[in-house]
Amino acid sequence: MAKIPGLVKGLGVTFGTMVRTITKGANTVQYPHEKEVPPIRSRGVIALHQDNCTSCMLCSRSCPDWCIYIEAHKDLAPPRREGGKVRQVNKLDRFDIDYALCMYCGICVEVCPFDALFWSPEYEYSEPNIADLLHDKSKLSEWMETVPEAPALEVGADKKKK
Amino acid sequence: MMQSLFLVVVPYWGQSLLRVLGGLVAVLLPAGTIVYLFLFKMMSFMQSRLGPMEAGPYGSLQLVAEVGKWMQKEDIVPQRADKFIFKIAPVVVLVSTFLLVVVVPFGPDAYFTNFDTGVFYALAVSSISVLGILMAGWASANKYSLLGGLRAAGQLIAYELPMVLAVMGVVIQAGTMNMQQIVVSQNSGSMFGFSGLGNPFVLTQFVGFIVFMISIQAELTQAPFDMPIAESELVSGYMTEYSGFRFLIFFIGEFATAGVFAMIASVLFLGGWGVPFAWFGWTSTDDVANWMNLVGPLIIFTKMMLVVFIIMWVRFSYPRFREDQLQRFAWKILIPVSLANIMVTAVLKVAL
Amino acid sequence: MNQLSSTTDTTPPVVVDTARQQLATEIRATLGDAVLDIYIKPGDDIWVRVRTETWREIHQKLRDTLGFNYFSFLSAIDWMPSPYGRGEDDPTEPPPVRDTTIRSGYAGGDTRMQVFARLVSSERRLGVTLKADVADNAPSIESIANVFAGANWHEREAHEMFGIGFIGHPDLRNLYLPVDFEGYPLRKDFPLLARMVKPWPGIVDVEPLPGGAASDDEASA
Amino acid sequence: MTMTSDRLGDRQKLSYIAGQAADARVNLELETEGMTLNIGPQHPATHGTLRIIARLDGEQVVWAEPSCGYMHRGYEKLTEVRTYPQVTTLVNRIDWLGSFANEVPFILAAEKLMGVEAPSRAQWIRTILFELSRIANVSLFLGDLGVQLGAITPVFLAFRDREYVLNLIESATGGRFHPNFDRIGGLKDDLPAGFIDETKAVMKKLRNFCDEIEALLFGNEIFQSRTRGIGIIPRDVALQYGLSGANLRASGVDWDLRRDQDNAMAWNKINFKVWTHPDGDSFARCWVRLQETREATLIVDQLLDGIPSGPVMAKVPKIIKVPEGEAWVSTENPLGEMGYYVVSRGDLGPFRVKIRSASFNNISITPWLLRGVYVPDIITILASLYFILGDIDR
Repeated sequence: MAKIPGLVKGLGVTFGTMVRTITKGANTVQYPHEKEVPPIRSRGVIALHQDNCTSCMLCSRSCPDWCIYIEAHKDLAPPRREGGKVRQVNKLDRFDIDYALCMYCGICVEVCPFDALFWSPEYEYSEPNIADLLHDKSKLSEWMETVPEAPALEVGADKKKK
Repeated sequence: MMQSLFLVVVPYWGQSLLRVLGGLVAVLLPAGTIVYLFLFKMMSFMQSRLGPMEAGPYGSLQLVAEVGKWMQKEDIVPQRADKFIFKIAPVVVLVSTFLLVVVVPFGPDAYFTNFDTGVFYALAVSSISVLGILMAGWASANKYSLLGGLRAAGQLIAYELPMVLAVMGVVIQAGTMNMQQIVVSQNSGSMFGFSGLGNPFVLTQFVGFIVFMISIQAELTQAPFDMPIAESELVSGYMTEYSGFRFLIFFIGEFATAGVFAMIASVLFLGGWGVPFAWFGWTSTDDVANWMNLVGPLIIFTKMMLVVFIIMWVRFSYPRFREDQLQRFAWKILIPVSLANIMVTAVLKVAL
Repeated sequence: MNQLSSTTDTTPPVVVDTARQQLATEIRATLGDAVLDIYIKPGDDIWVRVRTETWREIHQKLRDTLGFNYFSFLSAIDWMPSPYGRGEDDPTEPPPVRDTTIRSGYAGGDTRMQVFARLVSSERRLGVTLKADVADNAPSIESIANVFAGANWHEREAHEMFGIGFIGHPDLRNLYLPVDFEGYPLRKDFPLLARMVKPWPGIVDVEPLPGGAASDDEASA
Repeated sequence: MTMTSDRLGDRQKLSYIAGQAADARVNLELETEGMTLNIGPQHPATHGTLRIIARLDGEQVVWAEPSCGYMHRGYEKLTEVRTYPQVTTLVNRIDWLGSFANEVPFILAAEKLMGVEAPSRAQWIRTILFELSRIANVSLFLGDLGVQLGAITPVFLAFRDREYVLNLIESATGGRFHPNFDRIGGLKDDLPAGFIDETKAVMKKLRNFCDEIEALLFGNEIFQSRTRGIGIIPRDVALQYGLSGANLRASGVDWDLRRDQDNAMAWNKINFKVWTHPDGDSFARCWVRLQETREATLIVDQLLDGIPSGPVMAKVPKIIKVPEGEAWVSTENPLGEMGYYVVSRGDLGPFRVKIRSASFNNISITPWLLRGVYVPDIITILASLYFILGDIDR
């Protein structure tokens, strides 16, 4: 059939989009009223599981932006089994992540040998004052409940040898 | 005609006051609805989004919010600008719109003035906005606005000629320059003996209609011809240095002119305020029923909305011409086509 | 300076890269004595180190005779290890001693800084990395901007980052850095201030048990 | 299609050159003294902060030169003080639109130095994510091309359909723009459940997005008159300046690193068409990129069908010390050929990384290209060369 001049076809596309938006609704989400749920693995904020942390400082050493500050002190802890030896363990005094510097690369979560750091897809923690972006360990522990279960893997993936 | 409108004698100064209020409503009301309906809503739907939804139900008060925003913004006058010319430039552009609306008939008796040379007057006045744009471009002492202003001057003058020639076809077919008579001749005429549809000039003068629409698109500096406000090159052309209330005047000016030009287009080509007289057995204006004075404005409003829909639809779909292509298109294509259209109409007019 | 060139080829040549061997012989034939050393990593790449004064001439020859018409990039390397390390040293302990021997890479090299460029032949889809030493005291080399027009910006960047002069370059202004920037940032002895200013949070500071090294028995609850 | 385009192209070129000559004569007779115009660094038409200093004579450019450095973050200095995992997070911020595609050449170079090869499933997933980031990058170009030439609608269509691709990348890697998913020896994790069917659906959406853009923009006579015959780059000048990617293929050079180079990726296991165009003008560059986007969706479909099963990470020690040596790896990134020349001294981080980014060479041709064009054509030519500022300034 005769080639429709490009100009007219262009009008057809915009008209078609308009009809589709009116009938089937727009692709945009009206943010404050409806919220889009981010995927499970989305790196929103880092959550800290305090009792796993032995303040080995691996995360703050491998952070490229130097934004994790840890202070701890040695302490004695009751033995695991009665009659066992009294253990000497590190107690966390301060565990801050400065989200103004953090670039969400995830090296700290990955490098932590004791599974103390987890990703949670939470993203609504912006602050009017930049200093409040320094989350201390109590705030980081609050994020723990928002950490989801790891998603099932695609078919053909190697089973995790956990 | 106005004095016996409400069965009370309205002194002369009252009439002109009514006319001023009528003019304001006739210009600002269409501008407001056009901005909301087309710029906010239709553009968003064409881009698969919903557009402003927060201010008022379905974003209806968005324009009020915008006007409020612009009002409270500080309107800056650049230090090296030519102060006086800079200040009155937007007013000149807006004035040309109000002058234009004066000549548009809204009903058998509802019109501001009834010039015998209405069309000639409209075309002459429409070129005042070029002066305003040039003044804005020159006075804001900014390279981008200078370039924008010069481009606007070149473009608007180049596209006035085809507009005038396109309208000549209509004037020849209607045999008069009086807008009221043009409306009457369109609605009372008949095509091939069938008078149910009247004789809208858009059918017989289709070429003239196309050329006129393209020239309007250029006069309003809309998308395929928005070289003067080329955002990707000249930031925003002659309007770059304007802010606050002055920018608001420019903004309203832009859309009010679109509305008024659409009204003129609907008068010249789509039969203005009238429906085909054959439906009611009228033959001329004086035996048209009185309620037509109220229904007329509504009809011309809907026809104007149809024409503005086409203008905006083209505006949101097309990329921009380059400066020399724009000029070449006007001089080499539009003007010869409209001249040919005039000749054909003249020959047919004499033959029939 | 020990060299890591082809003579000490540790990995046994399990696969013989015929295309690059043949290319190596062609280069030796066309460039003659300008070639100081050729190092081939089989199936990977070929490095050619040439004498500094023949730099522009060999580019001309490679482009015209051997058909290397695609200019990929040109830059420089400063082989001196950085005296500042990663800024992650514990201020309390004495500064660690760092090895400052200058060891050059493939196809050897005698000076601290080397200019290297990469040309690719668009027909044979084979690339070659060319290297040339640059004198330590007055680092400068001929510009190849008129052989490959693309090299213009690369040389300007190498000039402002390493301080290497390019003789015959049309306009050797700074590409990125402001006009009055002193120092050559990519040289290893240029400190990265961001790491100097802020103390490293990664230093382990776990205060010992209160009351010195408490023995097991006086376990406080 | 290309035949008719040539005849139109020639007439277009002749009229453009004649127009320029006429303007030059007019400017000469009027001896209008020139005007220096700064386009940028904050300017709607530049992807980031590129500033072009143009000396105008009337509407015609006498001399134009981009002045970059506003976005210079000093990547090569930063890589000297970082370990390999830290450099991978850094490196996907160079070309921030197709960000996974930046990590791949760097990781391949490190793997080549270590003599490690990722398992085949990891290679396939890497190629899938590589093509997804290409689609995300180039689909924005197709929309942005419209805005640069004045059409408002295409950019919204581009953002709408690109959102699906970004959600896919986020569901697999966790980050929309900065995935940081690539490790030496493989990937951080495997794909989440349901990824394959979701991607197939999104690819269908992307294909009709390409058709919409072709109808809305490329078929449009105004667009063709704005881009045909403008900014013509002959074949050997393109090679001399080291242009790469669609800019090179639009000048008639049939060269695609995915097909002509055997990297440790899955491109050689599927077949795809390499699109070229003889003209070498702005229209050709945009047209080649449009076809490549459509081709990328077909590639992803083939990859999804043939993905093998198995582990995603090879046997690699936790703390990686790359042995001494030098390696150069370059891949066909969305913007062109991006390569890393990694010199390693055998400790935790690289000794020197030379980042060869595509846009640096693509934009170094503009002083030659922009001589004598009209002002609006500067924007058209820059839009068709398609650069990302982070890529130029590094």
